[in-house]
This record gives sequence, structure tokens and C-alpha cells, in this order.
Amino acid sequence: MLAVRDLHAYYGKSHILQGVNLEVRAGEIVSLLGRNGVGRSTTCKAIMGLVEPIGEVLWKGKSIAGLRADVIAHAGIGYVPEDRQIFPTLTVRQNLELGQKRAGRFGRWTFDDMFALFPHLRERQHNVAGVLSGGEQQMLTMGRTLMGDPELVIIDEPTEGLAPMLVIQVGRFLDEIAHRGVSILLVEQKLTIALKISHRVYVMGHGRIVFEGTPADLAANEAVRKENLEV
Amino acid sequence: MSAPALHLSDVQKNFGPTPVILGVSLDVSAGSRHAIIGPNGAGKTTLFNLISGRFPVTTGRIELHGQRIDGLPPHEINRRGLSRSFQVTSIFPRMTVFENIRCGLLWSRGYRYSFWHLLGGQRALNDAAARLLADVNLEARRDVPAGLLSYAEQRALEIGITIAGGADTVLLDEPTAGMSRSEADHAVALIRRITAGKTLVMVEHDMSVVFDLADVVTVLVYGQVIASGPPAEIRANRAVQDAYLGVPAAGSGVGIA
Amino acid sequence: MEVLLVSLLNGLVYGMLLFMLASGLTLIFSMMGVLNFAHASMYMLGAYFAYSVSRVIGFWPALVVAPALCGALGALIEMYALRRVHKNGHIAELLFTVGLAFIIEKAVQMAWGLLPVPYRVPAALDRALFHVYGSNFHAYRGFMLLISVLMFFAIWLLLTRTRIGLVIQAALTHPEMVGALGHNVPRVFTIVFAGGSVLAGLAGVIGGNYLVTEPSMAATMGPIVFVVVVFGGLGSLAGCFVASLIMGLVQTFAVVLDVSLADLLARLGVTVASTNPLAEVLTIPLPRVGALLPYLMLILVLLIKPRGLMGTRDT
Amino acid sequence: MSESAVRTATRPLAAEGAAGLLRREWPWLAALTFAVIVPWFFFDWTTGRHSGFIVSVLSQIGIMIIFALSYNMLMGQAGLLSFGHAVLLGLGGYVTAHVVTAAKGGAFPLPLELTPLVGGLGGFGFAIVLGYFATKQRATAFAMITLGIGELITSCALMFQTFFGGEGGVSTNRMTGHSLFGLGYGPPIQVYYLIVAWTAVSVAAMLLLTRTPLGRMANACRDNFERAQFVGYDPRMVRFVQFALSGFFAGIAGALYTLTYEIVTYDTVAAPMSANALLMTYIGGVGVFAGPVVGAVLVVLLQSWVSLLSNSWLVYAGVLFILMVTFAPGGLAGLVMMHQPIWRAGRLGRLAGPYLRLLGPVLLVLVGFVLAVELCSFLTIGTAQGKTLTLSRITIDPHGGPPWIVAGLLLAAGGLWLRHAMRGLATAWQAVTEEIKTPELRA
Repeated sequence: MLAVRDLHAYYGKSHILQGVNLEVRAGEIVSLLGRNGVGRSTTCKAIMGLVEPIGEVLWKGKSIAGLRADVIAHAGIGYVPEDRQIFPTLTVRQNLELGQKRAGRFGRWTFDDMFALFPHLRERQHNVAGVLSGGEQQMLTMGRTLMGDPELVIIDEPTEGLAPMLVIQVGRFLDEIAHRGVSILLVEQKLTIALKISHRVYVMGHGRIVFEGTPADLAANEAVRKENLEV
Repeated sequence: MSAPALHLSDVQKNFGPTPVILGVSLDVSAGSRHAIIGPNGAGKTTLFNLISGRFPVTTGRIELHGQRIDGLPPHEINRRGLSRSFQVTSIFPRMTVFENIRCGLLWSRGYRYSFWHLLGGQRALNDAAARLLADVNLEARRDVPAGLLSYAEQRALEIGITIAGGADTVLLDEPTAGMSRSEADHAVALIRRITAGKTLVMVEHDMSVVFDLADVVTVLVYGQVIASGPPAEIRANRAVQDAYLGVPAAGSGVGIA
Repeated sequence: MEVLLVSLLNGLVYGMLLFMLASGLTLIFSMMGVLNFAHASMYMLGAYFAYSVSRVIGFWPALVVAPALCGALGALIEMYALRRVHKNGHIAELLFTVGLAFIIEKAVQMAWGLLPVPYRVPAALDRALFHVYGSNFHAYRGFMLLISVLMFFAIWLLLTRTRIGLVIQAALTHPEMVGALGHNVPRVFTIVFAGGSVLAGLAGVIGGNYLVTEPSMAATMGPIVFVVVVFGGLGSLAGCFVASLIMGLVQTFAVVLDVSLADLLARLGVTVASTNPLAEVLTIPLPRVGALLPYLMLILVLLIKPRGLMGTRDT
Repeated sequence: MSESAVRTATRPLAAEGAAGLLRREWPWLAALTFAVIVPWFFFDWTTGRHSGFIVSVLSQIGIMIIFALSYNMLMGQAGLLSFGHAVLLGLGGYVTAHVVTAAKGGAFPLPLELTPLVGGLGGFGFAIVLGYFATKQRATAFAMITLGIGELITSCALMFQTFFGGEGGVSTNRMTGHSLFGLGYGPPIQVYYLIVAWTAVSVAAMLLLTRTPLGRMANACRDNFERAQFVGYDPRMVRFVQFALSGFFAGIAGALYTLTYEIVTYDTVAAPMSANALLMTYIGGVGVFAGPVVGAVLVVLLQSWVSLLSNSWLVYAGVLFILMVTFAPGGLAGLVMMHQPIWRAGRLGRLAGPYLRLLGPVLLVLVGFVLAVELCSFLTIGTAQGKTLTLSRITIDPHGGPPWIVAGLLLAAGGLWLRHAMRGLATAWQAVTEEIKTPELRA
């Protein structure tokens, strides 16, 4: 469904992505792991058109490299940013509304689905999003992206800064949407979730993919974990 | 026993409604190498920002060699001998690498706000800067604007600027992040050599670097210190492993290296 | 006593006019992140368009046509020029608007001449609405108040109750995320810029004949609108509303109260000798100092609260 | 101006000194000699006097060079955008006017050659007072405070008589009779050479300032004021001292303004003068030290030449601004610098062809545009002032059809041809930059 070939990206003059290749097939959950600063978030932004991509990005066979973010979103890709970016001046419900591509058009997910997945948000739906706690903000940003009914969701470090109990809830969320046929490209720091739910795993070294395989292959491969992953 | 280099008593910090640092008390003895580890988002960088004066403390006290520094602006704290590096590289992109290092030296060499010294002629200053440049292995990039350096070179420059001022207490925030194994080894050797006899506080993810360098390790999780002590003791500590991995992973068998 | 009431009303009218101008500027600032120096030029164009259009098809149609023309012009400028300059950074965008203000000022002189243009209040409103303590309150001022209050609610409703309003609010703080959710952010930017121009144009239409319509009206009004926007707090509509009213009242009362510092000191028993070097400063009456007050207030507020009364962002 | 000075310092200074200075600073020395000899090209041997217009334009260029460079001490060096820099120029001018009048009255024998120093100190003093408030903030808040100060001082200048002389301003007479070299400073040419001397001194001083700790830390605070804090510097103090020094040089420019025109009015502190500083500095190039000098020369020449022929200088200035901002944000000096890697790689010749092909369409568009602007201006303002549009003695009637059609055609044809030539230039530029992928860029 999503194929990235020889993707490069620059921030000013520094060469962040040096030829990234990865794939996500329909209904698959793929994790992208690696240290801070190796370019995982940049990869997400390049696919999403938020950073200028140099190279090939194919979505269902059609090239989307360099298109505007909203065009890519309409093609069916959802993006959950690492820093959550909830709209502080709008209420929780209004944030969710903005997730929908067209007013009132519900895809796979309705408000009730969201509130079922995240009961916390139901009580807080009329509060201004700016007062939510870290965990609640993470739930909201994931819910908001789902409201746009994407076929593939790119999620950048959903468990960052969350208490252990919330990490479990994120895990449950990922299972749920996988069952509803949404493919996931998960960028994650903690190996626990990534290894548990992913079909395939990529490990990123210095702006490049240094490992591809199943979670079991990674667990067995001491060298790759030592060099590129910290616990 | 002289006052500890750094003394934190019940330091708290909230950003709006969300508490980030929930009462941290910590002592860093002078001359020791102290590592702070913990999962992403545990508040490590926030703690550095409180100590270095970048953010004001909500409640609690911070003392440097017995003198209270919480509430002082960052440049005051730096002048008292505390220097820090940043997790997100923070250098002077449009100035050359040599000038970046030299900026780090200016205050400590007493130049203050002088507009009468011509830097070209300050031989001692320039030699010191040149030596530092060699230390961080950036001689080849001397006249290149810092913005053009590769990620790892910028991290090395960041360390160079931080230690240039000759501060006796050095805070390094993930100095080896994004570096390859060889680059990290070189950085560790440099840090060891440069901070000899000084107090080092370091935030680091790479466990091999931590256990190689640190003589005291503090584990910070979700804004609280859950353990502090010599590396061996921390490695064996069950609570640390659980907290670190989030949920004890069933069957994945991946523990602390 | 009646002087107080009348000046209060006049202050309110002037304040609301300032708000219509400043509200467009605040919205554009929170979107562009930089102050639009050509905003007062749109106000001037609104007045001139109204003058020309009302001569052909009357004042009431002009009330709609003139702001529409300004809006169209604003949209064109944003789409074909400003968007290209965006990538060169904030200062480039700001200087673009400075260049634009130069051109519009000269173009107006070329099109309508150097002298003020006889743009009059329409006959229907050119009478006293009601008497208060002997002096009458002009009907046109009532009309201006009505329009600006309607405009205030229109903006408030649009921004808080409609979908496009939510998208605008979100795009003001997180444009990239709004794009990633599938909304065409560049189009939103054009709408906001054009909307701001419509507001400025409308302020020109109803302010042009109340004040004077001349080529230098942009240069006189520009700095005051900046003061209001910054004083109220960059990027905050509520702050802008409060600041506009305060500025309107201060300007009106300054003209009315004929008192100088020397008089105040005299009341405290201190007489100011004419030889005293500061004599001139102390004896100057308030009405003549009126022009200084906005800038004094701006500098004071920026020193105490750099983000202005209710500002959310300072750069 | 990279740090090659360091290498020369290590070798024995005496032998190296003169040659090194010459080798490194030859452009400045060439400019100085040019400034000294250029009035003599316009010397009317019969009357034994220089052409008044030329000397006044040259004097203005000298003053504006100092003013623009002092402005760039804030904008280019310290990243501070000020909308009220004219205040420092004007206040320096007012102070000088009062001091010169007092000196003429015999209060104290101040040689005229030193009055710019007095103006500088005046500017410095006011910059300290105003700077104390303004530099408390940075970025937009700083810009707004300077805008406020600019408007405040302008209103004061119009209102108060004693210091500002109200609407009429303060006039003075430069022939105070006191001079170090016994010059009367009656003829403007003598004042011109005084300006050349002070411009040379000021440019050298400001250039050296960029190589002092304060100058470097001003750049550091521009790039990353937070990091500057963590190497021991208080960014507010750096901004404050830089602002005060910038006020000193603006004061010198103000003093020379007073000596040249012998009158100081409110428009030396008003917004148009501040906008002028912004225009000159930005068009010249903010990132390069010499940028504002280029900008000052260009803008003063354009302004004085255009205002002779037409009264729509504002449109041309506006269009120039918009073109620079859209296509060359780095200014003229920025454009030149962009060619440096190509020049160093010896491939500049490849670009000569496309640039020449560009000349034709640019001229066409220029003529078309000027014609259109002048036609509009003479349509309304011209008739009001009774002037007619004459182009090399042919009077053109703005009301008739043909001139408009000609202007339209020129613009359309020129525009299309220009677009084509620009595309040619772009591809050539792409090819050349590709070839010389300099090592630094390859990570």
C-alpha cells in the first residue's frame, strides 16, 4: 500500500535522511525504531509532505512525493505528530470535528466510537482542549486523526511521557484500529509495544534503515539492538 | 565535607495543569560523574532547564556549592561556574565553527562587553580556541558556518561550546544522541578527559555510555526519582527495570543491556 | 456633565471604528506572524472605492461593493505575491507589505489626486439622532456604532460557531496539523487575508466620510492601529476589542479636557516659573498632546507586559 | 570578512602590516580614493566651482552610508528590527545645531571638524535613554517600541519649540570661524570633504566593531540568544550596548546632516527617514557588512535622480522593495555572495550568456513600466500642477490612446520575453551549481 524508496531529506544544509526504504502492506502493522535524532520523525513528515521529500513515495502505486499535506491526507493517510499539536482554543469535540474531512461525513469512526475507545474524553468533550493532561491530549490527537477515516495511520511516538497505565491504553487503541482494517506505521521508542503488536519491524541507524524483519528476528539480533537501540 | 556541587531539595515544576517534576531531591557531590537516566518524557530535560535557570522552579530550592541559584537568570548561573549543553543542538548557525567556540570562551577570559579589543589580535584567546577545536576534532571544519555541519559534528561542537567557559559543573543533555558507535566512543573519551576534576551531570540513553562513565546513576521516571546509587546497584534494581520498560514485557526477553 | 456623556459616546464610536480596523490586522498577524503594514492602505482604499462607487450607484450599494473590492484585492495579493514571499522569512513578508503600502499610497494619489476627496455622509443620516443636554448626537455616528457592533458579533459568531471559523482558529496556531487533517491551509490563509481586507475596507467606507478621505489617511491611521493591536495583545481578538475602546476614549477625552500638567501642579500648590527649562513641557495643554498619548501608552504597556493586555504570543 | 586576520597576526606584524591591509581591504581604499576624486570630474573650470547638485548628492551619499551602516549594526549584526532609527539621526542633528549656534555665539571655540563628535555623543546619550526601554524586549515587541518612540519623538518635534523648534525646526550657520585647518566651510565642497573624512572614520570604526567581543556576541545573540545566555552573556545588555553604539554613529550622521543643510526639521526623526534606513540596508544586503553601503549609494542616486524627473518615487521604491524581497531576500550583496562559490570555481563565464540575454527584456519591461506610471501620474497630479509629460522634447498627451497602448505592448512583450530569459538563466544556474557541488555541502 505504502512504498518509500531511496528517500532523502534536508534540514537547511544538514542531510537528515540518507536513502530510506520501507513498505507498509494493507492491514499490516509496521514499527519504525531507532535512537533520538536518527530521522524517524523526519521520515514521517517527509511521507506526509510536511518536509520536502527527495526520492520516491508511492501510495497504492501512485506517487505522492512532495504533494501538499492536505492532498495526501485526502488520499487516505492519517498522521499523529510526536508533539500531539491539539488545538488549545477549541473544545475536545471541536478538535474531533476538525478531524473529519467533510462536515458531518462519518467514515468508520463516529463520535461514539471515539468515546467508547477513550471514556475519559466523553466527560471532557466540552472542555477547551488546552486544559487536558498529557495522556488525554495523546488520546485526543489519535482520535482526531481517526475521525478522518484514514486507511493508513502514521503514529509518531504515542507513548512518550505517558505513565505505564496509559501506555497500556495506547496498546489497546492500536489493537482496536488494526482489527477495524486500518494499517499502522508506528514510530516508537519503547520496544515493548512495538514488538508485541507489529507484523514487521524496521530499525533506523544514521538516516538509513539498518534492519528489517519480524519482531522475533530483532529479539534474536543482539548486534543491531546494541548499536541502534537503547532501552 | 564541602557543600555538594549541586543540591536540589523538593524541586517541583508544573506546566499549566500538568505536573512534570513531582518533588525531586538530589545531591551531586563535587568532582563526581552523575548520570540521570529514565524513559522518554520522564522530565530529565526539564530538570536540566530548572537547574540551569531556563525555566523558573514552581517550588523547591536549588543550590550550587551552597549558594542558592534557583530564580537567577541563566547567564548569572553560568558565570558562577555551571555550564550546560542542549538535547536539541543549540549553536550559532551563521557563525563559523571557530567563532562558536570562541564565543564560549569570551566571558570566562574577562572580555565581557568590550568593544575595544580586536579579537584578531588576542593571541592567548585564539590559541585556547584552537586547542579546544582540536579537542573536539573539528579543526578541519574551522571556517565552515556551523549550520553546515553534519548532525554528529554539531553535537561535538555543542560539547565544545559547553566546556569552553571552563565551568567546574558541566551539565550534558544526551551528548551522544544520534552519533554512531565510533563517534560516541570518541565523545565519551573527550568527555572523560575534559571533565577530569570537574563535576559532571549527564542525561544519557545509551546504557554502555552511562555505565562506562558514571560513578552515580539516578533514575527519573514520570517526574520522580525512583532510585539513585552506584551503577551496579541500579542495574540490579527490579523497580528500575519495571519502570523503565513500562509494562514488564511478556516473553520478549529484552532487558537492560 | 453633558460633555462627559457626549465624549463617552464619541469615544465609543471612534473606538469601535478602530476595532474594525484592528480586528482584521490581529487576525492577519496571528496567521502571518508579522504585522501587515498595508492594512491601513486597505482602509484608505475602502474609503476611496466608496467615494467613487457611491457617486455612481449611491452610498448603500457602496457599503457592500467597496469592502468586496478590498477583499478581492486582498485575496489576489495573498495568492499571487505574499504566498511566494512566505518562504523568504518574516522580515521579507513585513517589508513586502511596506513596499505595498508605498505603492497603494502613490496609486491613490494618481487615481484620485492629491487633495482630499469630497466623500460626504449620506443625506439620509446627515441629521441629529437625539439631543442630550443641549448638544445633539449625530445620526451617522449611531449608524457607525451599529455597523461596528454588528461586525463584532459577525466575526465572533463566524469564528466560534462555523466550521470554517474553527479551521481558521486552529490554523492560526497549528497550520501544519490542520493541513495534515485534510484542510486546504493555503486557501484558509487567503480567506483570512481577504477577510481582514474586507474589514479594513468596511472601516474605510464608514470612517472615510466621518473623518477625512485623503491620500495621507493611511499614514495617519496606520501607527494608531498598530498601537491598538500591540497594546491589546498580539493575536488576541478580545484584547484588541478592549484596547480599541480604551484608545477611542483616551483620544476623545484628551481633546475635550483642556488642562496641562502645570494646572495639576498648581492644584497641588506648586507653581511653575516660566524660566524653568521644562516650562514648555509642563504648560502644554492636553489637547495638543493628544497625538502623543497612544505611543506613550504603547511603550508603557510593552515594558510592563511585553505580550500586551491579553497577548498569547510575543513574536 | 572571515578570520584570516588571525593568521596574519601570527607572522611578524611590521613587514606584513601594510601589504596585508592593502591586500585585504583594497575595496575600501579604492572607494575612498574614488570619493575623493569624483567631484573633480564635475568641476566647471570657467566658474571655478563644482556642480552644486553633484556635491549635494555626494554629501547625502556620505551621510546615508554612515546612517545605513549604523542601522545595520542593529538589523544585520544583532537581528534587531527597528522602525525608529531616524530618531537617533535627528536627535544628533538637533544637538549639533544647538551646539554650533552656541559655538558661533562665542560660548566656546569648538572647531567645526569636531562637531560630528558632538552629534555622535548626542545620539549616544539619547540612545542610552531610549535604548534602556527598547532593548528590554526583542523581535516584534522591540520593533513596536521603536515604532512608538519614533512616532512619539516626531510628535514632540512638531510640538515643542525650545529644543525642536516646532514646525520650522532649528537652523544654524556652519561658518563659526573656528576650524583646525583654518577652513571657513562656506563652499559646500569643503563640507563634502569633511563628510568624506568622517564617513571613512565611521566605516572603519563600525567594521572593526564587528571584530570585537561585543560585535561577535551581537551576532551570537542574533543567531541564538538562548545559547548566548548559557555562555555567560546577558542578551539584554548586549542589545543595549550595541543600540547605544549604533546611536553614536547615527548621531554623527545627524551632525553631518546639520552641517550640510544648516537646518534640522521634524522630518529627520520621522517615519519616512526610518523607512529610508530600512530600504537602503535591505536592498544593499543585510548579511554582508558592505551591503548597506551599496544600498545607500543606490537609493540616494535613484532618489535624487528620479525625484528630478517625476514625483512618483514612492511607487518605484515600493516596486524595488517588492522585487528585492521576493527574488533577492539577501539584497544586492547577497546576490553577489551567491555567485562567490561559482566565481571561485571559475565557472562564472557560463552565466554571462544568460545574464546578457536577460538585459533586453529587462529594459523593455522597465521602459514600459515607467511609461505607464508616468502616464498615470501626469493624468491627475501632472494636470493639477500644470506640468506636461515631455520625453526628450516630445510632449505626450496622457489623455490620448496611443501612449497607453505603447506602454501596454512594451510591458506584455517584455514580460513574456523576460519570463523566457529567466527560465534560461535558471537552467544555466542549476547546471553550474550541480557541477561544482562544493565539498562542504556533501555531508
